[in-house]
Amino acid sequence: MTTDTTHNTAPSHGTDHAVEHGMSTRGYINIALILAAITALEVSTYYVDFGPLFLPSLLIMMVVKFFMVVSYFMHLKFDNKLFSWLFYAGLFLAVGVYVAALATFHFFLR
Amino acid sequence: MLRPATVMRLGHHMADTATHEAHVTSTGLSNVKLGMWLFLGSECLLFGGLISTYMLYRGRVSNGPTPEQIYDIPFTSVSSFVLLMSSLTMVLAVAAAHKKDDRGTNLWLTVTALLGATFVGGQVYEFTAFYNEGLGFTTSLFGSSFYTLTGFHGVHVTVGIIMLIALVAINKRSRVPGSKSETVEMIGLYWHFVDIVWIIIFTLVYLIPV
Amino acid sequence: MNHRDSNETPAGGRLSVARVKAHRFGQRALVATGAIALLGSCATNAPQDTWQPKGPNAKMIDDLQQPVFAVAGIIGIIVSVAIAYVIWRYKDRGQPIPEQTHGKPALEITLTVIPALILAVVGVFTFRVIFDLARTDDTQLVINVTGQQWWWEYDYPVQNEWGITQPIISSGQLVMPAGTKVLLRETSRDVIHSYWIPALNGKRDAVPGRIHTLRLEADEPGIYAGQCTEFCGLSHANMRMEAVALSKEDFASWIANQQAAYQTPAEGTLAKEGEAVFLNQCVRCHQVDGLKRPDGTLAIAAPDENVWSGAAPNLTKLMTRNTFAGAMFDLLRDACRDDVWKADSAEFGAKYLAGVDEACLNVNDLRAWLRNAPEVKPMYANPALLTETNGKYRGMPNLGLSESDIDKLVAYLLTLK
Amino acid sequence: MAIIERPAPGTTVPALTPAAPAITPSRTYGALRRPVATTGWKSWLFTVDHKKLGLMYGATALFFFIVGGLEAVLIRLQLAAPDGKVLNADLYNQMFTMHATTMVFLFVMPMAAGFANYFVPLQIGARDVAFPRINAFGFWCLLAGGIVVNLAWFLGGAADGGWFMYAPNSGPVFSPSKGVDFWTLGLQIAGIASLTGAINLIVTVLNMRAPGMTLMKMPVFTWMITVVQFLLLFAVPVITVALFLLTFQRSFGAQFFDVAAGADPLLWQHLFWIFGHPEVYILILPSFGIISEVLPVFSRKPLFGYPFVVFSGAAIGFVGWGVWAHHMFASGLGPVSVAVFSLATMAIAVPTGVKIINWTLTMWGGKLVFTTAMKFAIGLVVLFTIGGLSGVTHSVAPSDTQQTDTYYIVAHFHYVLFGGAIFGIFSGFYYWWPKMFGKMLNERLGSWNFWLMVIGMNMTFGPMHILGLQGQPRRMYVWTEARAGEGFFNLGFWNLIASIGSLILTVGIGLFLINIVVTARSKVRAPLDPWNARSLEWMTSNPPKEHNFDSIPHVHHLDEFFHRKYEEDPTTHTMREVASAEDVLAELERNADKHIHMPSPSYWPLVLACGMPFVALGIIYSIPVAIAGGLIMLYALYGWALEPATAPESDFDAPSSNGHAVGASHG
Repeated sequence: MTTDTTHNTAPSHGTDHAVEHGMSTRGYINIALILAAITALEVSTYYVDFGPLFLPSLLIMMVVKFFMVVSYFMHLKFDNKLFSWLFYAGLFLAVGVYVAALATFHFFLR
Repeated sequence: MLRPATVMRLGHHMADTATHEAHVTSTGLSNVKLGMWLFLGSECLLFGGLISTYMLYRGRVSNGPTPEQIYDIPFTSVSSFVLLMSSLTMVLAVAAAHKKDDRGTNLWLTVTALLGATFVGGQVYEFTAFYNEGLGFTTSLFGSSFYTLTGFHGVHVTVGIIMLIALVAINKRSRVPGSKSETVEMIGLYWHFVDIVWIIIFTLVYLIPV
Repeated sequence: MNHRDSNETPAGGRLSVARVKAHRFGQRALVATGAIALLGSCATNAPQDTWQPKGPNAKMIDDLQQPVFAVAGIIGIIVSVAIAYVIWRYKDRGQPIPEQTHGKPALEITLTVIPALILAVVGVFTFRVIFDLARTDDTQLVINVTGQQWWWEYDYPVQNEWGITQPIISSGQLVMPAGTKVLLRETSRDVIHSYWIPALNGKRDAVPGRIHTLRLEADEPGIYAGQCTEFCGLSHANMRMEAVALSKEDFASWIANQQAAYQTPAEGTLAKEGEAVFLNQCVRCHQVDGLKRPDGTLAIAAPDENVWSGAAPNLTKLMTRNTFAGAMFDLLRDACRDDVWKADSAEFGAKYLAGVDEACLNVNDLRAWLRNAPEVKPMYANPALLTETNGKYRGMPNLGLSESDIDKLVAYLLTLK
Repeated sequence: MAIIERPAPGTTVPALTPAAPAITPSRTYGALRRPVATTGWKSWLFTVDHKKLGLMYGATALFFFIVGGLEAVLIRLQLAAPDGKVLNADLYNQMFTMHATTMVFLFVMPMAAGFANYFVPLQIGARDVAFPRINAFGFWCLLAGGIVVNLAWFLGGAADGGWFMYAPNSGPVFSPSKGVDFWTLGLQIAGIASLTGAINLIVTVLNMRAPGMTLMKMPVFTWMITVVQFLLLFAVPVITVALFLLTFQRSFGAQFFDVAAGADPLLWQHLFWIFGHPEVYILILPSFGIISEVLPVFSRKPLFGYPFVVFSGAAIGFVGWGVWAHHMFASGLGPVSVAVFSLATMAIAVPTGVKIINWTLTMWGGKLVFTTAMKFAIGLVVLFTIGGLSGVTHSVAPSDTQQTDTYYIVAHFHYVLFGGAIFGIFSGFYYWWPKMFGKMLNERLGSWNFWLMVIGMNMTFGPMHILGLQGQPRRMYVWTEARAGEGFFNLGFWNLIASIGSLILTVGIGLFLINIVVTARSKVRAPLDPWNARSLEWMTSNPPKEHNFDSIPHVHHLDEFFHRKYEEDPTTHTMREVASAEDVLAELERNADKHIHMPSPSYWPLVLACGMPFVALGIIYSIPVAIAGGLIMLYALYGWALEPATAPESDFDAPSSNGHAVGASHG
């Protein structure tokens, strides 16, 4: 771990805060609009045949939405990297072990 | 030698020590926020397990309806959209709290709680409809794992709503503007997490057929 | 700072001396390990010894594991000796507090890489054996094995090249031809069990709802002991198995006998009365192929209506087997049993095929079993909780047979050959 | 939960200025006023002090150690001879299930939690943990969970499915007693303790270090505890899922493990072992940490290769996530999965070996003092090596199919967990006892304690290698003469030896309990620095004051305390004493902080945890009881949420004590 901030650097973190919450209301609404648009696109797969692109496109859109919320709404993009490390460690482990476990059931070969 | 008498847990020392000593953490980050992110990292493993169980069992319908037969995609799309938008209102509440705008904070928190309640209401409606169509908790593996996964998510949303309402109540009694801004931020993180779990559930459970 | 990384500290110098010593100890350790291994292979061991393979699959495992045991033993001895040396050498004898050295990365990395390399070599061989043991394309005979609480059922599907023209259902002992690549297809009817004949191969779980395969091959005719090794409830300890390997000719005659028609006992004998008791009681669960009711209809067992797991051992040729009650008990008296178990491979077939006769029958255990089965083999802890299984039994219940019924039944069972 | 224990930087500052007084909840909302007792039982029930909670964790764990140990002795008595009659099959199955459950969840884990609670804040120079009330809540959850799991003994029989509780044998049909229900719900409650404890300790370690204490200057014990907390943080939710699925199946008719409905029993195995393998490291790493403190102290040398030990600990923690299926080599996963997990398992042996090498080299060239703590630490190194090497033999998957579920595995993990985890814990007892109670455990009794445990442990578990390789499976309530064989390796002889060994082991552990009593009655106080120790927890009184340090030390070195006492002689490079421990302490006291405010006691953690057993019993017997439990919890949460971590004066329900220093008088 390299995120160790020593004692005497703590006062400087007041300036971090300005960055942390730097996104404007307008920005949040833009993000929400993009999210809404992607959701609409996702739902459209139910009505329109995407052919072989169906599964990959849905998964990609899911991942994009996921990371947009995490990065902007949850501020991970602007916040201290330690928060990202902690959260992504859990996410990475979860994806890793459960995908591996499902693979032993030949889940992805069906 | 330090006199034991000076070791007090008394409030009138709180102000000066709090602003000087207690606030300085080794990383410069808030304890509560670190704790919340750790908790959310942990929750990934919880929902991962429930989602995996559902993925493994969704096609195993020995009895009763299959997913395709009962999912109402247009309805669920609307409630998903509602939950997604509650993330926007939540983030606006957090922004207002940071500006010490208590009125705005309370407004957006209330809207968020209402959107969340709409989502939960939709879920209750959906469960009832599914039950009437023959999918009970004990009907099939699909039923058991579907209700467990979405039920756990629903409970998380409900807990979030309770926290939002409680926060509005506490905020209204507070005489100090922005005094709860960190609490707002923490509940915000929790709320967004519940939202991203639903983003995954919506795709994996509802949109991708067996 | 007083943390210095000096290569010429006294401690460093001693280190290399010690390594030479350790090397010498290593050689001695090799000899010692060899001696222990030799001792192990000479002694008369338990029948489930995992270090005495009697077939190519178990041999493959043994060839892989023996070097691993040897290397592990040597490393263990090196570490123990090194620690013993340190304890003796650096004991506090009033020496000054030493320099506060914090480590030597080069030494550290070397000592990390060496075990990693050893393990990499082991890994390569392991990899090969795993895939060799998973092969199913060279199978010569298939036997379906089904576990349930607490016995194994062996089902020989039709395989004309082996003379199996109708399915044979047996239990208690797995009979197979020696020198033949047998493939077990395992499953279970209730909980997870595990099939394990240590002399022939490692274990493989029998999981309900899944079919797992296990290769078995015995070099020589003989009898090989095994035990269920996945905890499966109250009588897990009593769920044993025996694999019997016969020469190909003997196996053919065993097959022929298993498919031979049922012969009802002569009228007026005790055995005939026993058949009536059997029809009255036992046939609810136990099938005897060809057994007819007095009205001439075939008696068909319905274990699924009475036993939770849905099956009970098929008793058609009971006395061709040497065990009963999930191989918990022998059908042979001890002397006769030893005669079969200790027979050399040339004589074994004939002795085994002779089956069980009245002189050799282990009548005490059999009678105790018929008198009150749950007393000699725990099958449910609390009869009041049988409601969980809709009143169905977990294994054989106490039928409340009279002593005279038991006499008749024993006489009848002796005719099932 | 967004419960603020300490005000966070930046965001809440204005609320705390005197001009804008903070809310005093007791006045505003009328919740219970705060407890204030500083002595007597109340000071323990409502405490949030990490040291008191650490001792309570320890006492609870020690109690369950005795319970689990008695279960083990009964198991060995049953197996001493063929066809044992001490226990029947049903009781035996409950016994081995509960022995494992108790030892894993109710002894080793809480004991490590106890040491962690007590010593991590001291080692990093903090006055308490980050979330003191959550800390108290965790302890009460553990106690509640332990009680619920064991309650089943008196209510129709304990869990009988093995601690691994494989489906479908754990289902309502095959395990019809209520034992498994108590087990799942009790572990669920104990799991909350682990999860909250993990978050609490990680934040404490990240945020509350003394000035100058960078991560790479932290004592190895603190490091290992941190790794363990990360493992808990991510492993506990997995078992939570598994336990919920099983509870839903048993209590509400869900079909998760119902094969007739198409379920796959391997799902349980995966969920259990995804948790279960990290759990193995959760059990062993705290002890690795303890002896990484003890060995340097009694070798008078720093830990050899500190960064290697730290990173190998972290590597073990990480790779430990990719090896769970090695518990399932015989389960029928298919060759590809088996091969992958087999190789990953071999890989994890490397960082483990690194530790053994480092401990040995720590002693190399030192000035070794063989106190009891040191003996246990060296015992760990040797015994764990044996356990580690037998572990390597079954990382070879084909060889594992011969060994798994036999006594060879029992031998392996007892060398790892008894020889490893428990020897480490005992080392910690002897090392830290004077710090915790101000009195030193009797070294003479300690020596007997150690040697009887070494002999007993090797006699009990050593023969199990032979038993396993001779094909004796585990979890059998009887073994039979017919499969015992003859000659040197016959099962009868070695089973008897193992049983005799277990009695010797019992005597050895009994001596420890006697030692506790003897020490408690002794009037001799421990010196300030009895071991010539190296880390911060010794830079305070024995036992520490409630606020731990009069002034927070500034840290410049790994082994800060040692470097305040010793300096290097420039010519010989040996160390000479420049200050006594008393001098160092006096220096700290001279600069004592004027105002130290400590978190205040609280009723809510106890009340909240008390609601949980009601919920559990309610799920088993009657839903209204569960609802009542839920209401208790809601009420506790309400009170908790309104109560600030550090109370204003007006909050207390009795006059403040007259400044009596707390904690010093409890032995």
